[in-house]
Order: sequence, then structure tokens, then C-alpha cells
Amino acid sequence: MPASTFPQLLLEHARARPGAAALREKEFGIWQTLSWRDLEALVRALAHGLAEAGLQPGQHLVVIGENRPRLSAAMLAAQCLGAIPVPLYQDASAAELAFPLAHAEVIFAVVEDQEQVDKLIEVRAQCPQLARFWFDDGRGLRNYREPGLASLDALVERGRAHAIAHPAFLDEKIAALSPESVAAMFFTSGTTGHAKGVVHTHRSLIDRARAGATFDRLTSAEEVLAYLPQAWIGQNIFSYAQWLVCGYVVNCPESAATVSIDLKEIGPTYYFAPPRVFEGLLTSVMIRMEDASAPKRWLFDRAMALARRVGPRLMDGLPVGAGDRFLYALGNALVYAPLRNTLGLSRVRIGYTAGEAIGPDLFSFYRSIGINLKQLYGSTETAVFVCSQPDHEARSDTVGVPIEGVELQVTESGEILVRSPGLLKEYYKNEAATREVLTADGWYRTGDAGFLDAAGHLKIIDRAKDVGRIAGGAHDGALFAPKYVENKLKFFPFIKEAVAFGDGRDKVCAFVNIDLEAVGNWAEKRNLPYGGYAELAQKPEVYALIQDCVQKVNADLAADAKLAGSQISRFLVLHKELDADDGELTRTRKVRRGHIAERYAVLVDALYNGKTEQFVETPVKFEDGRTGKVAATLKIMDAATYPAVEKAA
Amino acid sequence: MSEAMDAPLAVASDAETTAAPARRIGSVILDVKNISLAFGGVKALTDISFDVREHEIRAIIGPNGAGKSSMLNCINGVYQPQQGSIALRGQTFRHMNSRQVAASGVARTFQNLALFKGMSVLDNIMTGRNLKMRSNILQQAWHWGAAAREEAAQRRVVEGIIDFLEIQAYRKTPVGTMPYGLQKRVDLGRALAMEPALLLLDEPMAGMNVEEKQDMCRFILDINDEFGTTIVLIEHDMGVVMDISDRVVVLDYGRKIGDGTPHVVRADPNVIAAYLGTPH
Amino acid sequence: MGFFLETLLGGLMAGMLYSLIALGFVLIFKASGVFNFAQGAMVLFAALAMARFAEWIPQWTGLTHPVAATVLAFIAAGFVMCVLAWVIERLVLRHLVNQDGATLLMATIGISYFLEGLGQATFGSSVYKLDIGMPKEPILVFDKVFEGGILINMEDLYAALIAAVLVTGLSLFFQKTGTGRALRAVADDHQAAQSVGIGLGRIWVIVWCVAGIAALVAGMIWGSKLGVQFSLATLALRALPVVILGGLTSVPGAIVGGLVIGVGEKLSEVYLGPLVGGGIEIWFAYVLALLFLLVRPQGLFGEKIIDRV
Amino acid sequence: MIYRENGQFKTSYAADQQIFPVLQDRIAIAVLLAIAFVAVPLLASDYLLRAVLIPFVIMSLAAVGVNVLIGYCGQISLGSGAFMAVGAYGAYNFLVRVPGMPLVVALALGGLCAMAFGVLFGLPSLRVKGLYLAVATLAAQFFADWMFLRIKWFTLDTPSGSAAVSNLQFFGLPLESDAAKYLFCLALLALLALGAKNLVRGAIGREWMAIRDMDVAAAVIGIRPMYAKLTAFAVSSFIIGVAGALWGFFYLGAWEPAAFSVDISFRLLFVVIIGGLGSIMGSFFGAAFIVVLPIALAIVLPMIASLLGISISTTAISHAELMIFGALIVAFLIVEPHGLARLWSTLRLKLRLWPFPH
Repeated sequence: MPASTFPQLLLEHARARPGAAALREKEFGIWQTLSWRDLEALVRALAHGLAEAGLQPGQHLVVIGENRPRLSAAMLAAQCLGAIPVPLYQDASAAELAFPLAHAEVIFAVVEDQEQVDKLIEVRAQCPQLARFWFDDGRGLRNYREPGLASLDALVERGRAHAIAHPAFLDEKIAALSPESVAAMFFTSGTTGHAKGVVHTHRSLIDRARAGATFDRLTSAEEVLAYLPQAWIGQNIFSYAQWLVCGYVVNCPESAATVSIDLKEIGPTYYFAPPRVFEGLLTSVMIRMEDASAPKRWLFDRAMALARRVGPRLMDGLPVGAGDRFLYALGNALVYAPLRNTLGLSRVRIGYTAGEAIGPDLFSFYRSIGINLKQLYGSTETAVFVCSQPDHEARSDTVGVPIEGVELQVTESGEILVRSPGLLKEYYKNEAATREVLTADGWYRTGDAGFLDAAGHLKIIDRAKDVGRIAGGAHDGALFAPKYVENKLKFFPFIKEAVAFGDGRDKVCAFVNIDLEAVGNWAEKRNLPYGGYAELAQKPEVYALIQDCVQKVNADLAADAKLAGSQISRFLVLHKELDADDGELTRTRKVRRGHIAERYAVLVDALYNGKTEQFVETPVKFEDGRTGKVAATLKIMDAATYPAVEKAA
Repeated sequence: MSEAMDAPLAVASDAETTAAPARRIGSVILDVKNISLAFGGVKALTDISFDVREHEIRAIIGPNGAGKSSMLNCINGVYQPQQGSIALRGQTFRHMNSRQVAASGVARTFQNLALFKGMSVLDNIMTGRNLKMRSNILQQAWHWGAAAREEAAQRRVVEGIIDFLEIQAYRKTPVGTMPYGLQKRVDLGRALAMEPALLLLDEPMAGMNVEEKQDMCRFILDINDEFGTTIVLIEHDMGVVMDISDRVVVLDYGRKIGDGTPHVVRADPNVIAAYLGTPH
Repeated sequence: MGFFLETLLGGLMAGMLYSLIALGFVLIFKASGVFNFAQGAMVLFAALAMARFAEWIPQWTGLTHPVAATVLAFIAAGFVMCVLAWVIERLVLRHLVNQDGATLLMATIGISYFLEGLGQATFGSSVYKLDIGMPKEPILVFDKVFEGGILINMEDLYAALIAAVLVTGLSLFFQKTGTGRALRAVADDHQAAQSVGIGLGRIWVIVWCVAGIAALVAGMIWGSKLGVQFSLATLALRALPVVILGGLTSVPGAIVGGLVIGVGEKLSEVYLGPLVGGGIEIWFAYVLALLFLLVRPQGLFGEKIIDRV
Repeated sequence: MIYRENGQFKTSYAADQQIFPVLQDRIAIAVLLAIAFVAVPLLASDYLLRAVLIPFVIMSLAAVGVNVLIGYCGQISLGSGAFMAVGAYGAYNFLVRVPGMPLVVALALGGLCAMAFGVLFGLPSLRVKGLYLAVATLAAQFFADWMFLRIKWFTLDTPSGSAAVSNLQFFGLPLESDAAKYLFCLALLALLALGAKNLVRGAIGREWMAIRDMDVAAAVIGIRPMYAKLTAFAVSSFIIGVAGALWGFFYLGAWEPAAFSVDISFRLLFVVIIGGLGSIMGSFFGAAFIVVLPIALAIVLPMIASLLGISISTTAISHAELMIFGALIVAFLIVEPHGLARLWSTLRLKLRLWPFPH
């Protein structure tokens, strides 16, 4: 009978392949390796330490920080004791931490470094129950005299001592664990309102991890780079649940600044990133290629044109002419393979994008250069794996077929319901919310609108509640799918974020965030002087540039009768980047449309009552936590829309 | 993580048990008595005396051309003062060459970067470890055990410094191609690599923007704090120094015109005069 | 006694020529910080040009007067040297401004190879006779003072005189004239010189011309003594120790150094040579300079170098 | 372009600090060595071996030595010829005077002689820099010229100081055939070049470069200029000395002092400038260049001439050669002061970043 809890999985690996690498961390210039044996020892010590410190089964252990071996180990240690690890976002402000800490009655925490320690000390007032917390990296903490603060080293030491005193203790604890016991809790930043604690059992997480692993035939030979927050269930599944299920190697980057270098060095075989990462990557590719010599540009462009034509077909195993095959092979030798190498994606066998819909061109770019990029569908509540795309059936507009153990149904309102062994147990201390999403007969309401297409692939249009209708105007009653529109805009390298409005209005209008790097580079090429983000954003040339993008999108939308109504008639370019610290984005960088609409009400009104410019002043929060105001007068511009093209049916 | 564990520089990070050895000002470590220095006829320093206590941050300030750098050059043996004596940890010396000074635990950085342009960040900082290297030339030539082991061990220490100064991303870039602010860090790193008891900083913030200055201040404080290193730093603009230094010496035209804690010095009329008298 | 004086005199006379070459080095170094290794090649080049023009001009012009031919040849060769100076400044120096001395030194080694090649390619590579009408027969003086007297090689004497004249001329030019002062300004500080509007390029062309002329004269004299041939190039290498001894930046140094080396060579050859198998004048000067360096790195009259941090 | 570096991560400093950290480079080098040690001796004609490969190999070795001194330690030397001469005559004397002296030992001793000589004439470097030093090293050159010409003892009293060696053998194996000579020299080159590489990437190498780049700063961090410079002179002149011995024994066979004149010093200087100062690999490029160019010219120039319908003499060719050498030196100093090695490394970098320009 296979191990059914995470601690058991750990022990299994440590027994089966003690010497094999479990975790690698780039530290002091080389990849310091932790074998399964070392890991077990570390986890045992930590578990004993925590036990001695008084961590009880069912209690929560908060974990905050970048991906670090000892933080993962701490989560395992907590699970050994039947306690519940709760990873939180390391870039959350102290204030944002207060709620989860209080809500989950957190007494113990393990954090990465001084930055996190300072935050905890700051919120202690609001969360008096927070008794003890340990740090991984002691830089700058030498002279802290905070009660309850200690280093992980100290914890490990105490743990070792405790272990000697109570040799049998831990194994009993681990044996006592049931698959049904709670394994972890994840706070969904939630596009609106307070965060909710999603409670998962060992069974639910392991079941989904296994399902995903079998679906993609993952082995213990995979290499994974853990560079996204553990608090995001995506990262957690890939670099924790599946890590323990498959026993592959998880690698932790040296620092935020070196991720791209580390990515190249490791060359992961199993890679995953939200669309924004792929966007950023592609943007940088395009920018770097702009400086290339003419012949190289020519070669690159030709190769890319070819790739767009043949690449995806090859990926999908469709028939391709011998001539094209040869050319593609040539292109592969000259461009695609080197490109994959410089991106650090040479060895990617399975690549996933999740968390958000991805622009079609963006998606096919990666597939066309021979990276097996696929989409999957799922959420925190479903432990990620609901649908996933089989290797040869990746489409940008679908999210794949339901995988092993998943039942789907679509309500008449178009909302998708899911039933699988991976569903959340409940929202922590939130009966109401739980009842909202979990039906009596065990279905989970995803809140997404979509449908299964002819091929049996699930197609998501938007959040069910966001899908709206145009009221009045040329396209009265037409369907309005804001996310769909925004994604189309965001595919342009120049556009970082976009927010579209239009539900219950006579036309669609949009806010646009320019991408400083891309537009800045563009401006320098045309030697436009600019003082900063705000100034650059308001340059007429930039407006013209963005207008062009918007109209391209409109032309696209017009091509599909169902969505023609979503064409953007007016837009403005925001003077500041939408920022999670200002609550404009979620921690996973989804735009919080409602919040933005309130925050920038004046702008929205201006868009609709035909003004050509509008003054706006917004409070902002700076990195160091200070707050201030930024004010600017924003231009507003019209964009051409096109008549819907009726498809010849 | 075997290699990660045994780092001389790795910070002992158990805050519960460490009784903060750093930041406790100790006895006099450097004692400068009546130093006078002249180039040909030009008097650079006249009868300068001051002392530096263990673990303190001691600033030497003064308008440009006040003789600050000359003072530093005397302390670390680049110049030989004509008169006066310098006592390092009690032992007095008149004529010590740079190496002897270095060997007795004094390191320094330079005002206008004196990095080894042709070498990578790693190698530049590695040179700071040379005093600690023992393997002979033959062992090095064939990379025999001792040499190889030593190289790795020293590399580990240097990596600790690179990590400390947050320049991991530049490890193997040639210093010549780096931004000025980062080169300053490398210069600091090279000095740190000597694990000095006394660290001389020659205008560490010269030509930096506000942000870089803040970083540099943080590093200086951290060094003093984490490693308990005594620091003597030279600056010509008072602002930055006053916040981070324990005591300040003020030079003007090669003479000492003030000495004491920042707020005492700031109040000193002579100092104010000297500064108002010189354009910035 | 007489023999000693004779050797001494010979040394002094040879020394004057060294001083001449050395002056070429010093001028160029002072003005452009270039240690001109090509000086030797320039001597060879100039001598070759001179010799061949002296031979060709009568053929071209049909004029028979030997002196006129020689003078014309001298002028032609001088012109060639100036063109050379201009070309070198154009193609080499101005692309190496503000490079460190070592690089410039290597560049001049390149130049010297080029000149040796060019010179022999254009003017031929066999030994050429060059007669500038200097008396060959030696004269005996002081035979009244002590028996035996002193045998003076008139050719050497004339040579030394010519050299002396040129040397004094150059030193005066360097110390007194406006251009001379400009040269010194440039030498002391390039930036400053440029800021007061002294064109580096122009100055460099001038000094290289001057050096070229010095080389021409030296080449002419040596050529007429030994015949114009490749060895002239290496002969000039012998002047290097002079510069070291005298100090790279000092005109008087060059003169004194030249004389010292000249005398030293002769004396050592005569009195030391036999003991160690002779032929030591090739290296004696160098070793002399070398030992001297250890004592006084900046040479007899050179300025002291102080490292600033 | 050919590089695929994903997954080549280092888990130890040993792995990270190896000479060729990138797999593709290691493969390339392995192939190169295989060709040099196996294919070449089997395939190359005697002419090719004698006229091109053997001189190339020995020149490379000498250049490595010169590069240590000039390229890494920044001490200009024009005395390389002298060091070669001392090495050659030193080894020669040990070989012929000491009965049953093994060749390798003789070579090593020759190298040691050169080392002593080099250190002696390196002493001025403690007091003087750059130009002055360059001239000082010329003293070594002229002194050596004279010594081997005039002091008959060194040359066993042969007239005109000529020396000759015959039936050399390596532990019983005769080194008569060109292939054998080539292999022997190549082996020594590989060995010493590796040693030199290890030195320049190690502690002592860093000291040399520190002295070269910023001697005051070097002194302040506790590097002894004297030790650094003299070791550089020692290592350099040892290698050059061995190269000199090989040059005499295996390339010339019989030689006179003139064979190691100041001219060869200059040529070696060119080799390192063209090849690349401060690069071991550059030494090989430079050597290849200086060996191949004259041969190439000897072939090409007459062709061109005949095309132009004029006949061209060998002397003319040698003159052209001089001019071209000269021009190239200047050109390199102006355009690419770091020589062919830099060009190569830029190319390599481009290949690694391909298709990106930077």
C-alpha cells in the first residue's frame, strides 16, 4: 500500500534512495545538495524541535519566505506532528499578514530572514498569540532581543537533543497520521474581500499530485526550479506535493536577482509559470533581438515565421511536409534550440502555464520553438489538477480534458462544477463560504464560465460573475468578457496590464498599463526623452502606439461575432503601475477589476462621458510601507472599432 | 550542504545565545601620535594625533585636500611619515611597509577605485585571501591536493563575502564592466576578504547616488556589527558620516581642528568655519 | 698615457654620435611619451635614402658636382624623413593617444620592422658606399708634448663636430624657441597643452621630423664610415643605454650619457676586453646602464616618479 | 550556437573552477588533443612536421613563457631570446658533458639555468618599470649574445660558438624521425602549458595580475611585489629556456648564438601581442600565426607577382614579410590590443548567447 501522507512519502524516499538528491539550493556560488537521507534527518530534528517547543496536532505553523530547503523541511516537520503548515506570501505587508495570523490562531512561525522577522514583530500587537518564531538566515538579526525569536539552527539543536530523549516519539506520530487529516492550508487572496483559508487533507493533495504525475508520466528524474511563492498552490503542488510523490529534485535559486541565471544552469525538465512570466520572457527575447545585426534579425524572423507555420503542427504530431520538416530541423539547429538554451528551457519535457488564460500568440510562440508548453485548469480549492492538456492536444483557447478522477458539469448559467478527490475539505472557519462553493452532493462551484468543446476540451471564457452584457449602444445585449479582452491586449509586449469595463454600459472602455521596459526601449530607439513612468505613459507617441494595439485587438474581436461587442471604443494609459501593494492586483497579479473601478471612479466616468483628459489623484503604498499620493492628468483616446464579421456558416 | 556549514564568515545566527560581541566599544586599537608628513616642501600633515577604539566607527572628515587620504596612506604604510609614531594594538611602528601592515590585520579601500581591472569580481576578492594562502608554486602548477583544497576553501570564504555584499549576480563578470556603485562594493569585498581587525575606508560614498549611499552605509554598519570590525572612514561631506560614526576627527589643511562625537563636532565653531570656508 | 688619451678622445667622439641618437629618443619621449624603438630603423632608413639619392640624383639630373649632389641627396632624404614622420603620426600615434608606455613601445617596434622592410625594399638591401667628402687620413697631434703623440682620426673628429653642432642646435631649439617651449608644455601635461591650444598632432609631427633629421645625420656619418648596411639599425640600439643613463626626459642627460657611454665602451673594450675575450662593448654599455638603474631608477637627470594612490 | 548549457550546474567548487567548465568546450579540447597526438603524427608529411608543426609547437611553448611575464605580470621583456639561448646552451652542456645524462633531465636543467639567468636580469624590475625595464632586459639579450660567442667554454671551444646534438633519445626510444620529435615537443608543451594555466588561474596568478593591474593596491592587500615579479620571471624564463633547448635540439639540430638573437625576442613579443596578452590560448594562436605567415607569404606573394607579370625575389619576400609583421603589430595594438585570443573569446561568447547579440 503506497504511502498516503507526506511524512510517509519522505520516509519512503529516504529508505528507497537515501543518497539521491532531494533538494538543491544555489548558495555560495554552487548548488548545495541535500539528499533524501539528509532531508529526513533535518526534518526529524525540526519536528522534534517544534514538538518540544509545544506545537500540537491541528495547530498551524506559518511559513514565510522565498523557497528555501529548510522552509520546506519545516513544513514537512509540522506535518509529521499532525500540525498544519500555512505558507504565506513573502511579499505581503505586515498589515496583510495580520489577518491570516489572527484568523488561523497562529502560535508558531518559521520565516526566512530579517525582513520577515521585522514584519512579524510589527504585527505581534494584533496577534498576541504568536508565541515563537524562527528564522533561517540570521543576517542582521544578531542583536535582536525579541522574546520567542530564535534561529532554525537553535531549533535543530534542541530537536536533536529532544530526539535522543524521545527516540520513538516521532515515528509514532507519523504512524498515527491519517490521510484524512489536514495537510496544509492555503490562503486564497481572492479577487474580492478577505482571504479565505483553503483546507486540504493529505489525501486530496497527494491524490491530485499523483493524478497529475501519471497524466504526464513524471519520474524521479525530473528537475524543477522552485522560484514562485510556496503560498501559491501551483508552486506548492509542483515543488512540494508532486516532489514528494515523484521524488524528483527541487532546486532553489540563489536570489531573486539570479533566477534567470539559475534557470539556465539547472535547465528544468518540468517547468511551470503563470502567463506573465512567459510574457516577460518573450518581451525580453524581442527586445534583445532588436539589437541584433541585420542578417541575424533576418535569419531569426524567417525562422520564426517558419516556426509559427509548422512548429505547432509538429508539436501536435500533425502531418508536415518533408520540405518543411527539413527547414524546421535547420531552424532548430540555427535558432530554436539555441534560443531554448539561452532561455534555460532546453530540457523542458513538460511545461505548464496556469493561473490565468494565456494569449494565443504567446502560447503558440513557445510551442512553435519546440517547448512542450501546455495549459492546465484548476484552483486552490481543487488542488490544481482538474483539466490538463495531453501532449499533442495543446490549444491556447482551451484548458484540456478532465483528468483521472475528475467529473465536470456545466450549469445552464454556464458555470463549471467540479467533483474530484482533490476538492478542499472546507474554508477554514468559514461555514458560509464553504456552503457557497460546495454543494450537498459534493460538487464544487468553480465560478468560471465555460463549456466543453466538441473534442471534449474545456474552454473557459471568463469568471462567471464577470461575464457581462453590453446595455444599449450599437451592440446592445452583446456578450462582454472582460478578461478575454484584457488578455488580448496584454499579449502586446508594450502592454503590461489592462482593465476593461463595459458590463451594463453602452460600450467597452479600458485602462492600460504600459510595460516600462518595452516601451522605454521603444522610446529610446526613437530618442524620445522621458523623466519617468508617469511621463512616458502620457507621451502622445506612446498613446499612438497603444491605440494601434487596441485597434488590432478590436479587429480580432470583430472577427468573432459572439465577441464583436467587446471591442474597445475608448482607452487611457494609467500614470502608475497597478500594484498588489495598493490592492489593485492580487498577490498572483490578477487585476481586481471591482476595486480598480472604485479607486479610479473619476477615470471610468471620464471615459464614458467623453472627456478627452482627466485629473486623478491616488494614494499609493511604497515598498518601505510608507504611503503617499500620486496625481496626474491623463489623456483619453478613442479607438476605431469594426463591424462584426459574420462567419460564413 | 556540507560546504555551506563551515564558513569562517558565516554569521553565528543564534540570537538567543550570542551575547552580542560586536558594538561594544573596546580598548584603543590604533593610536596615532604627532604624525607629520611632507612631500618635498609641501606639508601634507602637521602633528596629527588621534586614537581609534576597538569595534568603533571612526570618521576622519575634512574639506578636499585636508590631508585625509595622506593620513590613511600613513596608517597603512604607503607613505612613511617624517615624524610621529603609529601604534597598532600597542605595538608602535615608524616604518612598516604595506605588507607588514596588511599582515597585522589592517585592510583598506580606495577613493578612486583601485580594482584589478583585468580580473573578475571573484578573482579580485580572492586576491584579498592571498595572505591566507600557503600552498607553494609547484603544488599550484599541478593543482595538487593541498593547492586545490586551499583554493576551494578560500573560494568558500569569498563566496560568503559575495553573498554578504549581494553581488551574486556578478560573480564572474570582469570588474571593469560593472557600474561604479558595484565596483565600490567589490573594492570593499576585497578588503573584507582579509578579515581585517581594522578597516580603512577612503571616501566609500564618493560619487554615489542617494540609494547607493544608503546601501553602503548599511554595509558599513553590518560589517561593524556582524564581524565586530573596527572601521576608520574618510568622507569629505559631513552628512552621511555623522549618522553612522561613533567619533569624528576633523582635518583642515593638514591640521586637526576637531575631534569628538558627531554632535560635539557639528557644534564646533572651527569645524563650521572650515566647512563654510570651503565650497562643495 | 698618449694611448689612454687617444682612446678617451675616440670614446668622446663616438659618444657625440650616441648623444645625437639619444637626443632623438629624448625629444620624442618628452613630447609624446613614446619610447621610440624605431630610432634605429630610422637611422638605417635615412642612411639608405641618403646613399641612394646621392647615387641617383646625378643620374636623373645629370649634374656632376659631387657636393651639390650630396646636398641635394641630403635634402631629399630629409624630406623623406619628414613625410615619414607625418605618416607615422597619422596612421599610428593619433590612434594610440593616452595608451600606456608599454603599448606605445611595442608599436614602435612594429614601426621599426616596417621601416627596415620598406627601406630595404625601396632602396635595396646590399651595402652602399656613402662619400660625404670627409677626410680619411688621420693626423698626429701633441707629438711635441709627449713622444708618440695622439693619433686623431679626422673623420671621427668631423663627425663628432657635426654631431656636436646639431646637438647644441637641437638643445637650443628645445630650450629657447616657442615651438621648443610648446614641446615642453606638451611633454609636461597633454591635457593642459591641448587646452592652451597646442595641437598635439602638429607637435608630434615636428618632433618626429627632428628625430628623423637626427637619424639622418647619424646615419650619414656612420654610413660614410662603415658603409650603409643593415647593421646600422642595430648600431642605434647601442644608444639605448645612453638614454637610460641620462634619463628619458633630459636633454643634457642625453648628451652627458652619450659621452659617458662612448668613453666607457672604448675604455672597457681596450682595458677590459682582452681579459674576457673582447667584443664586450656590445653589452658593456647596457650592463653599465643596468647597474646604474638599480641605484637611480630615473637616470642621471630624469625626474623622480611618485606613485599616488 | 553549438552550446547547450542547460543542466550543466556545478555542485562543487572543484567542478566550478575547472579549466573548461562547459561540457562542449571539454569535448572540443578532447577532440583537438586526439587529433594533435594521434591523427597528425600518422598523417602529416615530414615537410609539414619539420617546417610548420615542430616550430609551431616550440614557439607556442616559448610564447606561453613570455605571456606569463608580459601578459600576466605586465613586465615587458625583450630578453626572451637570451633566455632561450641560456636554456639551449645549458641543456646542451649538461647533455654532452655529463655522460649518460637523460634528455628530459638535461632539458629541465637547461630550463633551470634560464630561470637563474632570468631572475638575475629580473632584479631591475624591482626598481624600474615599463620602458626602463624593457631596455634593462635588452641587456640580458646582448650579454647572452656576447657570452656564447666569446666564452668558448660554453660551446666546447667550437669555432663561432656553434653547437650540435645528435641521436637524441627518450628513455631508449630514439627521437630521430620528425614524428617522434614532434610528439616529444608536443607532450612537453601540453605538460608545461597545463602547468602555466594552473598557475595563472591560481593564487600566484592572481598576484601577478594584481601587480600588473594596480601594483599599489596589490601591495596594500599584502602582495609582495618582489616575490610576485621574481616568480613571474622565474616561471617565465624556465619555460622559455626549455623552449630554447627544444628549438636548438629538435628544430635547428645545430645552431650558433645568432640563432637566439634579439630578433627572436622581438618575434616572441609579436607572438604574444598578436596572440593575446594575458591568455595562454592566445600564445598558441600567435605562434601559429607567426609560423604560418612567412610560409604563406612565400607561396602567395610570388603568385600575386606573377599575376602582375613581375618576378619577385626571395629577399623582396623577406622584406615584404618584415613590413607585414610590422604593420600587423601596429594594427593589432590599435584595433584589438588583446589580440586573437580576444577575438576568439568574443566569438565564443556570441555562440553561447546565440541568437541574442548580447
